[in-house]
Amino acid sequence: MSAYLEFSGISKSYPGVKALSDVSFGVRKGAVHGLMGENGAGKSTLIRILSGDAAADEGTVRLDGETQHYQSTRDAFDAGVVVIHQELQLVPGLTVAENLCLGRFPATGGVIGFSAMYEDVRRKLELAGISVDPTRKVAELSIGERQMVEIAKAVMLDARVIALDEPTSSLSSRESEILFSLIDRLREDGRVILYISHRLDEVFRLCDSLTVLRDGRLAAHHETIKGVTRDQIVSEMVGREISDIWGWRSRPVGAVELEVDSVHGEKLPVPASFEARRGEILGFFGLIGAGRSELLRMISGADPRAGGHVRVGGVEIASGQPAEAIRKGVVLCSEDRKFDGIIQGRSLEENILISSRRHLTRFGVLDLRQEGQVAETFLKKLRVRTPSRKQDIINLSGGNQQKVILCRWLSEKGVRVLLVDEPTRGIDVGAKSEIYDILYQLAEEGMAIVVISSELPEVMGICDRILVMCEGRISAEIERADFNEQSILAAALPDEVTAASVG
Amino acid sequence: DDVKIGFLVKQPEEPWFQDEWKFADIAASEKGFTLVKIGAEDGEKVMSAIDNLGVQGVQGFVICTPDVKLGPGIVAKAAANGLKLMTVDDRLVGSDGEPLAEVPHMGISAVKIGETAGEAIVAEIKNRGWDMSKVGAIRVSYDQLPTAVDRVEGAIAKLKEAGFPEANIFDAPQARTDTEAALNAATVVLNKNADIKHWVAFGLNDEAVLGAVRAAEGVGIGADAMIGVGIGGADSAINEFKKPEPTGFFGTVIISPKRHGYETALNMYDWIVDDKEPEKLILTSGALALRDNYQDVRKDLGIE
Amino acid sequence: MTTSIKKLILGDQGLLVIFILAFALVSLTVPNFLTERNMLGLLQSVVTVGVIACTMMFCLAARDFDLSVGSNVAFCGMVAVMASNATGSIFLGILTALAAGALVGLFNGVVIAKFRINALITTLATMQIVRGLALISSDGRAVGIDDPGFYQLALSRFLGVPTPIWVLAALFIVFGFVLNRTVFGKNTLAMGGNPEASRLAGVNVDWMRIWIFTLQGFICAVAGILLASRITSGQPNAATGLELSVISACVLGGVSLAGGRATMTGVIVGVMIMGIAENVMNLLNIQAFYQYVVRGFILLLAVLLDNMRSSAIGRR
Amino acid sequence: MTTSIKKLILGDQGLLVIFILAFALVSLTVPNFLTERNMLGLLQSVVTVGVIACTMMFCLAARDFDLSVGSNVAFCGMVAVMASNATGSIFLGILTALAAGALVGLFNGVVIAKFRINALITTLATMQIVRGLALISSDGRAVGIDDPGFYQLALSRFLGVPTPIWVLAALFIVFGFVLNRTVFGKNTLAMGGNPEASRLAGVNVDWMRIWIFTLQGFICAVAGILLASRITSGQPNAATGLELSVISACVLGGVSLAGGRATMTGVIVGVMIMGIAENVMNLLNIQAFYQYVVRGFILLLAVLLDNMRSSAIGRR
Ligand SMILES: Nc1ncnc2c1ncn2[C@@H]1O[C@H](COP(=O)(O)OP(=O)(O)OP(=O)(O)O)[C@@H](O)[C@H]1O
Ligand SMILES: Nc1ncnc2c1ncn2[C@@H]1O[C@H](COP(=O)(O)OP(=O)(O)OP(=O)(O)O)[C@@H](O)[C@H]1O
Ligand SMILES: O[C@@H]1[C@@H](O)[C@@H](O)CO[C@H]1O
Ligand SMILES: [Mg+2]
Ligand SMILES: [Mg+2]
Repeated sequence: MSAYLEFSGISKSYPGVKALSDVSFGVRKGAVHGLMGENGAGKSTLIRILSGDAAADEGTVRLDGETQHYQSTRDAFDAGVVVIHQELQLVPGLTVAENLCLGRFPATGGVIGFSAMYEDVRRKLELAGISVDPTRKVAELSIGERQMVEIAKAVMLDARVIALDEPTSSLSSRESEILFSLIDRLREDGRVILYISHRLDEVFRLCDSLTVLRDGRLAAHHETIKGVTRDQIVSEMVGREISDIWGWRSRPVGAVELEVDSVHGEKLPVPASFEARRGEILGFFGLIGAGRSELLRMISGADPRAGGHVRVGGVEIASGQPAEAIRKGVVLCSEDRKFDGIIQGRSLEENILISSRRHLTRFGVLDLRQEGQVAETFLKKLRVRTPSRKQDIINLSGGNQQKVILCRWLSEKGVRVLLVDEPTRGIDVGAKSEIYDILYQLAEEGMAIVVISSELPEVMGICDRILVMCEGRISAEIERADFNEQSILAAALPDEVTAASVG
Repeated sequence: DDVKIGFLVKQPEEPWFQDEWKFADIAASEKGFTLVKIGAEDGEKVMSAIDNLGVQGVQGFVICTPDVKLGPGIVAKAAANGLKLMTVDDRLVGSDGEPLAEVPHMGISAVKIGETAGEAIVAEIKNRGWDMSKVGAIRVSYDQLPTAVDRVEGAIAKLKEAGFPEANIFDAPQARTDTEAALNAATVVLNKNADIKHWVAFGLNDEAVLGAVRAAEGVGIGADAMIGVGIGGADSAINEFKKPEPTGFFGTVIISPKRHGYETALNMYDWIVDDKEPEKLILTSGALALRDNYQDVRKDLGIE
Repeated sequence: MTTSIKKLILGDQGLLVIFILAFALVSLTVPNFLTERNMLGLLQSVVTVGVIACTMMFCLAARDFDLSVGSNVAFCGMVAVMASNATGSIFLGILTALAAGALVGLFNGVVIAKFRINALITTLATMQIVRGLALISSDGRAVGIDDPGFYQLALSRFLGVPTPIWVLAALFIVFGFVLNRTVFGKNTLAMGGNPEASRLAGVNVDWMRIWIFTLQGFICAVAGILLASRITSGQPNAATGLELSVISACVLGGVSLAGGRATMTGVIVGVMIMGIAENVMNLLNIQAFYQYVVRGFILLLAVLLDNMRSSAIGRR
Repeated sequence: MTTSIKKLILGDQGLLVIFILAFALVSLTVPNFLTERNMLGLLQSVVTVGVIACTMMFCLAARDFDLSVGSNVAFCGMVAVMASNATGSIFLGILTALAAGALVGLFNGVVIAKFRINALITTLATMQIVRGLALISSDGRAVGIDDPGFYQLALSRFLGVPTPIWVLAALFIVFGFVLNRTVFGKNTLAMGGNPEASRLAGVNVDWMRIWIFTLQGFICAVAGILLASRITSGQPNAATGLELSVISACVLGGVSLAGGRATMTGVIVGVMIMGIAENVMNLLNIQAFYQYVVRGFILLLAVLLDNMRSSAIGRR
């Protein structure tokens, strides 16, 4: 069968970066086509060109043999292309249904038919198995629910080509499954689906064919995924072999470093207590909404707590402000890089040094030379793909932004407890194993590390101990020796769900 | 019995109007009526203010309007609220530009005030024995205010009459009506004509002329080479006269807020209580005050 | 009982409730306030601010800013009068003024949307340009109206209520509807809430901005015509500083300067609070200089109350 | 050759280059422009705007807004004069004024940071309150200075250049340094870029805002003292509308109203462009009403040129 969607000779440059050079490949109807590659390889850029959001310097996009000349995203939409972008693109003040219909409200003479709109959206969401109330405002939704709304855009519209850019990066396995069955249905329906992900499992679960990009070039194209191995894809992506991605190694665990005692707050009414030791990597697992982020946010001072104590090395963090926590050695790398992480309009260097520069100053005056060195060191260490440390962070690819935020906290001195919430969200396999390695090194140096992850293999792969949360409580504590997928999941699922799935 | 009189002014922040209100208040306490003072900076505020007076049960009001062309509107509004109407300072005109003669008015024509300033300048030029053809004149202007135009035009008319060459009159448009704006505008004029050694300055009010005087000082033109004559005679001017050394601020044309404030309020009171309609037109005059006689002038005008 | 009162005050309509309470308080304590005459006077005094707040609401909701409204009102008033005088037809005069206002708005919109110049700078520039044009065309002096019929626009009454108040009410209803029930309104809110997402969803952001500014200009003309009729002349200096009054009425009414948030009731309440403050201060004969101070504190108080309310909502 | 010129104009320092070109052009074509006297006059005329632009730059960079600067300048000028007269000591007078200015700023900062009231509304309120205080304290009148030594602040010269210009230059250097080379500056820019992320990174956002506004108030006092000395009196009506001039100078100089972007050179250029435009229009004897129009177009042109430049950079 010939390709329905065809890229031919696509090139695109940004100042100092060749994002794509001469990329050509095609995708059949009724196929889910995987698009993989390291952070900054050019995946999102390709999708943006497909959606009319960016113009290629050279090359063409063809749909059903027809060359497309988009002037805007609207044109692409009219040609039957819908893109779910890597960063959430929702309007917080509008309702779910309004967001889903934005740009194409059902209206007569400019007046919106609300009841018809809500009815239609409700029906389509139900069909797709997405349980979000269409009348709720997006501002009230959790990040996972927002991601589902974003995905719902694909089913709302009768698109011929649907491209999804890392749709599962903030979904748990349960919600991911909903998405997968949705995609299966779309495939049967004969749509063209372009699927970007850094999670190999998903790619094998979903994709019929696969393209790998490296440094903006086509590194490999597989007409069928049958017979392709994980190792093969990884080496096509990163240009080398990665034998054991987790690379866990045992290390001595020391005294208690972080004591969390009956911490509770508005979003997490049940008091939570736990300890983390020096040299330990403690994992938190749970479903979306289990309250893991809320707990760590209260510990780090990001959110106010209503009560309870947090002690680091025996010293109490009293004010509950991030500034105090940081100065006492507790830092949090939060899950939402767009709102809580990156500082738009400022350089990578400034994004990295915002907190740690206080160790380099004299009477509040900066030492620019040292700052430059620190920034360079960490940018290199995490292999951030950028023309210069002076680059505005907004111009980086999603995964590279995530790395820069990690640099921010790795460059901080005197950290005793490192809290990381979904640290590898949107990060490629190669970089993941490097990040894990850094975490092991820090732990070996005596740091206590707390990791939240919604990827079960990840928590199981890198942690020494796992705390499972369910509906706002810590429901289980499991040592590495006892790690077992079944028991962890059972502790994460609310009782009624467990009963149902067992039965 | 319960007499209430309104007094609306266009620029309540200006000392002039503060004084008018102050003297009207004196009349109010003498006669025992209530004075309602409202600042109304533009046409819309005037209309609302008149409605507001009506609501408060005022019987009549005195107004210095932000624009004389509001005439017909004000007359209609006053009638609609059943209020007696008098104007002060600025006389209302109709859509044809002719004064509304039926509205009692007390004031002084802006052109006349300007002429008095101009005359004072001419006299002092002669007194100092300057050669008119070598003197520069700074016209500190704020042309969006019609009164301001009339005043400076009055001064210019007198200068020209005395043979002052028109080519030596330079425009210094101020961006706002404060001293700093006048200062900046006048500085440019002085720098553009660095060869002129003797200067005179006039403008809308004391603040404007002060700006020109400060500008001259800034480029080394002192009291002996500058004749600035302001209009108003409020504290800005008096402060200059009080300085230990004379400055280029030579004099000011004092217009009396006492008569304008006290008498108008009184006339309105008589009109309301005794049904004694005021004279249709009372013109007061401005008096030139200089550094050494300003106290006497103020006494004569009854404002000391 | 107390909880239900709390609910009412802190609820969605809390600003309205606070306003009604304040209104009741003022009515009881300030003599002459709650009379038919004063109410009509009050309403007339907020016509200009209220009319323009309707479209400023859209402008702010879309994360834009318009400083040129004051100048435009003055300019359109001048045009209405001068064109009426020149053509001898009030109808033609009004038409010309509406076109002139819309044109100024269109200019703003095109410059902002197409040349991507900051809205603050653009409208600060047109504010000056348009004021300059108004002054030039009239030589800085007010222009009287030949045909007294023009006054009827503001003087005529329907059911005892002056026409301008009806116009204001009609605009409140129309723009309230447009904001909540039409594609135009929703797109405006979406643009302000997340411009990038709206663009990607295919909202023609440039066109929307051009339309919003053009509409704003058109509505300035409506206000300018009513004002000229009310003050029976076109005045080049009219309505200076209007932009700040309108913007603060909107912000007071809960419109977010960061875009994406606006309600018509909020704006109406904002406009009324400002009008009542002015009205009451004059009724109470508060001295001019103290009026500044009082006005400042009322602004602060109103926003503070509203903030307490919305943070209470957030906490629920 | 041409490419290197292009590079220069479109480079990082492009705004500066455009400015230098424009300056050269004006020097060559406008008689009397490039004279020592006119240059000094020009510089003195931008002192007030320039001084305040220094801290307004921080305010805008942190995504805030200060409308109260004009009133505060007038108020502090009044305080300086009245306190000097009362105590008989110029030094004490100046000290009191600086304290008063900083206090007004502190009030703004605390209300905005701690009560979380919108900066626009807060400073619009203090703008009125402070103007009211200035008027009340002086009964609306200009207040003369008893001790002529006070005039020396503005009249004295060093190396032939009046003191206020030195003050301005010093502030440009100090605040340029603070913005680029200190934690305070970097934190300000970070807060403007993403306040929540900055807070989570340990920046005490509330304190920063309070400091920025206090500093702004303090600098208003500096400007107010210089102004009072320059016009030899305290005037309660001084500096009305100053806020918009300062903000537009900043925006012209590339400071983003959305926060996070500011450079000192940009602001200096912005201030100078506005000053030169005024100066040249008066040198060329452009009629007052036309000055409005010209001023508007210069604003538009300057931003347009800068925009073309930055979009050209984007396109490379
Ligand atoms: N499906 C849901 N229904 C209602 N509220 C939800 C839901 N999901 C999340 N929330 C709200 O969000 C809060 C936690 O959400 P969040 O997704 O951040 O939890 P989490 O355990 O940190 O998961 P993750 O690590 O994926 O972020 C909950 O306390 C709840 O208030
Ligand atoms: N607007 C821009 N300006 C400058 N550089 C850009 C811009 N957008 C993308 N780039 C660069 O183009 C390259 C490709 O980015 P892209 O977002 O396509 O990567 P990606 O493959 O999606 O990576 P990730 O897995 O991290 O999302 C990156 O080096 C990025 O820095
Ligand atoms: O406007 C002026 C005012 O300033 C005062 O001088 C009295 O006359 C008015 O016309
Ligand atoms: Mg990407
Ligand atoms: Mg979370």
